[in-house]
Amino acid sequence: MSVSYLDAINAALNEEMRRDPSVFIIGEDVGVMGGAFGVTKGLYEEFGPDRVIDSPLAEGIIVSSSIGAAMAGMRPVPEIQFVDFITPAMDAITQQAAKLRYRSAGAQTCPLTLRVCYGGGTGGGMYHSQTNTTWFAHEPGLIVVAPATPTDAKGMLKASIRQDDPVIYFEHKKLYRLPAIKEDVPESADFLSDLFHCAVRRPGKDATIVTYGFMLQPSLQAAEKIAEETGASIEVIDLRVLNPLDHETIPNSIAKTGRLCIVQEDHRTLGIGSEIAATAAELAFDCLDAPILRVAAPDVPAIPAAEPLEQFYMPDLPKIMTAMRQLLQY
Amino acid sequence: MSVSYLDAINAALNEEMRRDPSVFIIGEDVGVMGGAFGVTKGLYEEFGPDRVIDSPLAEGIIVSSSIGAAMAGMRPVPEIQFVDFITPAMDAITQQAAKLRYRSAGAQTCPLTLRVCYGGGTGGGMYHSQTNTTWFAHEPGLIVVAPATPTDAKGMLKASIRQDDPVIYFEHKKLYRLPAIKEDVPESADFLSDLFHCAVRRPGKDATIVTYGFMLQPSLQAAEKIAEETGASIEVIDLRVLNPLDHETIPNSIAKTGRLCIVQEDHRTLGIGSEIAATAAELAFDCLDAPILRVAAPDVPAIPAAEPLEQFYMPDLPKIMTAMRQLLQY
Amino acid sequence: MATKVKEPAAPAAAPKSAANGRPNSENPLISDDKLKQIYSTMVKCRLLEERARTLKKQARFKGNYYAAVGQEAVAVGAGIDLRPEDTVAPSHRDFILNFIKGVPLEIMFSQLYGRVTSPDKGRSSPAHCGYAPLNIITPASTIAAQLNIGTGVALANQMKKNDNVVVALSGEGSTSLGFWHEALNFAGVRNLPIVYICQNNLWAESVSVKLQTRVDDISLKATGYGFPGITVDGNDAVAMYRVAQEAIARARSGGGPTLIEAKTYRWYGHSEIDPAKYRSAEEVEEWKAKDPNAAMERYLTGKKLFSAEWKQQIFDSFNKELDAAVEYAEKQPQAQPIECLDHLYSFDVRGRELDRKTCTPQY
Amino acid sequence: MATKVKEPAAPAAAPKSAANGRPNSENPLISDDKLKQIYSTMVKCRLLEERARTLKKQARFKGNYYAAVGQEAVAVGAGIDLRPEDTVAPSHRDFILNFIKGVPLEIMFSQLYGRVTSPDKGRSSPAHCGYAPLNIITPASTIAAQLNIGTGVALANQMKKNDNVVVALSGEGSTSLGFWHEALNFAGVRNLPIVYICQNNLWAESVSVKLQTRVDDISLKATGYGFPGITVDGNDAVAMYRVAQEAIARARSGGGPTLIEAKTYRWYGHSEIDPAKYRSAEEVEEWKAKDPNAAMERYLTGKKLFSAEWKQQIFDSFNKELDAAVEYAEKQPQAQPIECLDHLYSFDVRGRELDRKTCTPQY
Ligand SMILES: Cc1ncc(C[n+]2csc(CCOP(=O)(O)OP(=O)(O)O)c2C)c(N)n1
Ligand SMILES: Cc1ncc(C[n+]2csc(CCOP(=O)(O)OP(=O)(O)O)c2C)c(N)n1
Ligand SMILES: [Mg+2]
Ligand SMILES: [Mg+2]
Repeated sequence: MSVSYLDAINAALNEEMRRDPSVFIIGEDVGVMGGAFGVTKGLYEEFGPDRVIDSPLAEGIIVSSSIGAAMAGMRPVPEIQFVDFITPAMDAITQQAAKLRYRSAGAQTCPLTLRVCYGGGTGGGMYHSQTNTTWFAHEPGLIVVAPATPTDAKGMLKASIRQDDPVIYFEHKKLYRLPAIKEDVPESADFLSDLFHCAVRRPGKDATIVTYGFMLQPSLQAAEKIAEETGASIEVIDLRVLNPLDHETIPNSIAKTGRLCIVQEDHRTLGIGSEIAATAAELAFDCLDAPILRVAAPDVPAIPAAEPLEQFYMPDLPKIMTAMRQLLQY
Repeated sequence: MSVSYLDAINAALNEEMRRDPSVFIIGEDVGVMGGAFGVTKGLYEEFGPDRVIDSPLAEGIIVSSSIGAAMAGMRPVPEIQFVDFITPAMDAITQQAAKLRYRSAGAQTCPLTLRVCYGGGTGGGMYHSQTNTTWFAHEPGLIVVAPATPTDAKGMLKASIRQDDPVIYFEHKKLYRLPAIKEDVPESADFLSDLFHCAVRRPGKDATIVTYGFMLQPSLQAAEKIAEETGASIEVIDLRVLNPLDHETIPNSIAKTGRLCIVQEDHRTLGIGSEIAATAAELAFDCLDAPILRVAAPDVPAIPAAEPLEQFYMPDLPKIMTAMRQLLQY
Repeated sequence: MATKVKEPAAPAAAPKSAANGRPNSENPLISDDKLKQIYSTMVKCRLLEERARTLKKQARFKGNYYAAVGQEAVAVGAGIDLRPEDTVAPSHRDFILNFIKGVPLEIMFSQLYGRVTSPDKGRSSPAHCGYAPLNIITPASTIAAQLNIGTGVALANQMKKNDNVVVALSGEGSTSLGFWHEALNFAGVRNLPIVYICQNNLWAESVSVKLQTRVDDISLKATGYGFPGITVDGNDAVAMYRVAQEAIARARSGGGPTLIEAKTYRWYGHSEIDPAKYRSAEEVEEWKAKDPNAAMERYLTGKKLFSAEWKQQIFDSFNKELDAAVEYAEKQPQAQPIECLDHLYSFDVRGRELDRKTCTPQY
Repeated sequence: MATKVKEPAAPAAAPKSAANGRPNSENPLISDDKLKQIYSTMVKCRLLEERARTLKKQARFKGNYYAAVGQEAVAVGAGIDLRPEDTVAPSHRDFILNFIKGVPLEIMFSQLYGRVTSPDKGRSSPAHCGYAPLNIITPASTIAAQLNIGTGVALANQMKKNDNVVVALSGEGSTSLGFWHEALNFAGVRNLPIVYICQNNLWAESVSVKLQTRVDDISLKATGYGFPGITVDGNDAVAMYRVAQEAIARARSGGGPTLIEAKTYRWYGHSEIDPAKYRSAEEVEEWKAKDPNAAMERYLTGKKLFSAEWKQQIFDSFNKELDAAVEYAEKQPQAQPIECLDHLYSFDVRGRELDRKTCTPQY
């Protein structure tokens, strides 16, 4: 049965809550309404108001109370409705969750999974479209994942909930109901996905694209189109995990292809692409035959609402095509 | 007269407050006590409690009230006592200050200068040693500077206060009273330093070190030592500005030297070095003769307090020497 | 009495809303003209928002819209007498404050349509309208953030020793955020010239106020900040006007901040895409019966200040103004794509973004 | 009466501290043994901290230390009857809570010395001591953050339907932070089993409480959260004990949270490097005259529960314990440098950090 990204997340939550009574959900509008996007639909009805908590409007306490609950043996799955509103939880995430195990030398831990809705291209404007993965990819102690497919959405969420570390789980709002990515998803209650490696989504030998989240879609399309146009074969790698980064798959791919382009929805400066490029320039330097390119949003504060401005901002298929032609011709 | 980094900051504040009545200071302990490190000493006495405001213990309102005041025509110079405690101001800095001009299409602006004390190596432990420059270097709309010398400390602070954009001014606590860097500092009330370019602190032709803040010290020592040991000449570039980055000086240097090493106090992943390496791998690829190396702290959540652990953590002269030898031998 | 100033030392239970939605406060100091102005402004606000909603439903503009229909008395009572130099810090639901403060309708509809003639040239969301010439802060979406910026404006006004005030609006949901607390605490400590207006409409998106805070009256929270907290029937325009003006006058004369809780209700969903299934039809009906505009109409009728012709006249002329504003906005162009790169800093960055320079080796 | 429960509806002015520092509350329900235990624990806390201060002055350990000397009654009154399963969320100034809750002195001094035998193996600052086996949260330095984590522990306890409580401590400076507000508001909404103890020692580093908040009594702030706020003379151990136990019992039995404001004073600087020039010598003397330990001594004397020999005995035996603990700690090694890489995740990262693998091209 073909399952959407959103339904995959919902199923993962449901299965884990059935399996383990210590799993609970907390966030704004997650209960009665079933979430701003309907991701938690039905869970309030099944598990009740004590396990699906409609919280006060305060991202700080959503995350910090989850940390305390996790420390005390629960497995909270807090939600941030839009990553644009994650700043009130910045201390909780970076100074508490990320550092608790370290500062207590392993004696105190917080196995929580923070679900965060992110991503642009929906006309949502400056405060409903942000990416903001860098803040957390930069924080050792956090595991940061960003699934791009329904199967990963399910398997990685279930694995995250079972993982004994704080996980930030980024889900892209444009993927929620995207028909193109619907797929069969393993139904086993113990289906888990790997939380530590990239996935090669399309093998190739002439150049490597590294991307994640929604951008996997135009990247795969670009690879297809390039193949048709020029016969060149592009390897497309889905990052999947933003922290800690998989430092083997990508250099290995470059060892084969010699060319690297990173496609990210975030703006250029200090997006995840910076780290991937830096690592490649260190660990795969001898393999590189061309400059490392990045297709990224321009360095502006956030995505403007008006369509022409948003289009200028968003990385997309034409922009990836331009970069890939340049990369292959080098 | 030889002036310390701390005295240079103090003089800049004093001069700008005398010059412009709209300049005021706000922060924890900045008034009666003259700051946790004495940086604002004497200003409360000279300018009184309305221009040197001892705020409540709330970094959020320290910055957000400054934004409002700046919007209304003032030139606030708020202070964050330790960058480790900047998280409560994360929304104010990244979602308000950085985006106000953009979201109002230039109609509303906030010329504020946020002074932030940062840096490790003093035994301060996990919460008094952080760097955290990445969060802000990643935010378009902010200017982020990090002076490494008394002259820059003064000239860049004065220029920041006069700049019509929000500036985050990172001052390193280990530089405050460091005798080795004391120097003559221009006394003119209108001495300002450039806010947009790197400075070549030591010219060279065999390799380039890019660094900033306290790390300029061991980097210069390493260059000296390498010259003595091998005769190789190392160009040392002081970044000075972390956002928006100077994308000319560094590639130009690499065009000459062919080798790049970045030295940063921050941990490796997504520290500013990632962006510098990524930019070099894009814009100066043909010039590179060796992998780009980074001397950085390991990816752990923060600097542990105990000496052996702190030493393992901190980048220092021996670690830079190891990297430079490797780079030159490549 | 629908209102009662609560001094910190003795907060009391909130006054109940008037029965049958009739305004239950009288104030002989309010002139007949002012009463009529209040009413006509409320009517216009509703016409304006219903128009915006219709256009939204017709997909004539993109993005989202958060109607304050049902809450007009609060916005009008608080905003109607503000001076241009006074600052308004609006939330997502306070689009009409722009109109009340005097922003031309052409500009407001340009905002909805994201045209170059909008104050932000199409950057923010449709409902997030600010206007620098009249000191209306362009809101972020971040709940409560406008209160903190507004508090900073009040600090500047105090430093400059002028008598401008700030009116900062938000919903009851905002009171749970740390930002809210830091703003009010700071305003208390420094006795700032600011009025915080909490529009308690019982719901924050789908979340009941019962899950937002344990207290029945948000105004009680002022107790912890050392300045007056007042609960007022937010559907009673006269009461709202009186309480707001008292607080504004106090702020203007150096008397410090006030927290006003206006109990009210939004008739429609959180935004135009929200069917609001989380609340009962009875609740909605109950509150619609307390329609602030109808109540004000009855009040004016009782005072012989109302006629059906006058009302019709307001409708007709304002609808024409709306027609013209919509027509104007629809004719304006959107920004050029490249303008995405503008207004980032005080200096231009187009060159930097468009022209990335590659270095060649020097041997 | 030194204490008074303030129900949200009717907060009153705080009771004044007892004249001449004599404890002024009586409670026949407290046994003689308990009274003596309270006193002896207070004495030991002071000996412990004075020893820590001496060692710090002698530079026998690094980092900073924040003594709570002068505030012992608060910590002891709140902590002395806690069960191991109860959680303590301490601030930077609550090192002695570890002792009160039963952490061995060897471990506490290992913490000061940053040795491998410390609970955190030398990672945190000397004063930031936590201990998982006794449910003491290892504090960050971030002011108030422990309250929020503690609130989450209380949530978990409520979910698990056990009767464990959380005691979360902080200073009056913490009340200005948004974190503080979000924690208390949430605890109110969910009626969590937690007691917030605000140690109002008049100063937050150099900042007077007058600049921290406009209210005289921090306990008033509970009004906004819908649960009791109490101001107690924090230098009156008996009053403190009674009020804390009442709040703990209420929390344990499902009665929800309490905010206790304990008015007290720190005798020394903010930390050992702070000469505290921002406050007057008179103020310090005035408060030293209200020494909680001396007051308790007089109280016991009045009840014929005190003798100089007994006191000497406490001193002698505890000083020996301290000697042994210091000696123990000084003998322990520090962590190996490489251990910097440990306890980052539930999995090992040494290999990853130490062995960065370079790729070779494949042609
Ligand atoms: C910090 C933050 N968190 C979440 C949101 C998403 N959000 C937008 S409006 C809203 C509810 C606001 O409720 P309230 O403050 O009562 O205002 P109302 O909409 O009722 O006028 C939420 C949760 C946001 N904008 N900002
Ligand atoms: C969020 C944050 N801001 C600033 C600091 C620096 N700081 C440490 S203790 C302190 C004062 C605390 O005062 P109070 O809460 O009254 O506790 P006390 O020290 O009096 O016990 C400050 C400002 C910090 N640790 N955390
Ligand atoms: Mg509301
Ligand atoms: Mg204090």
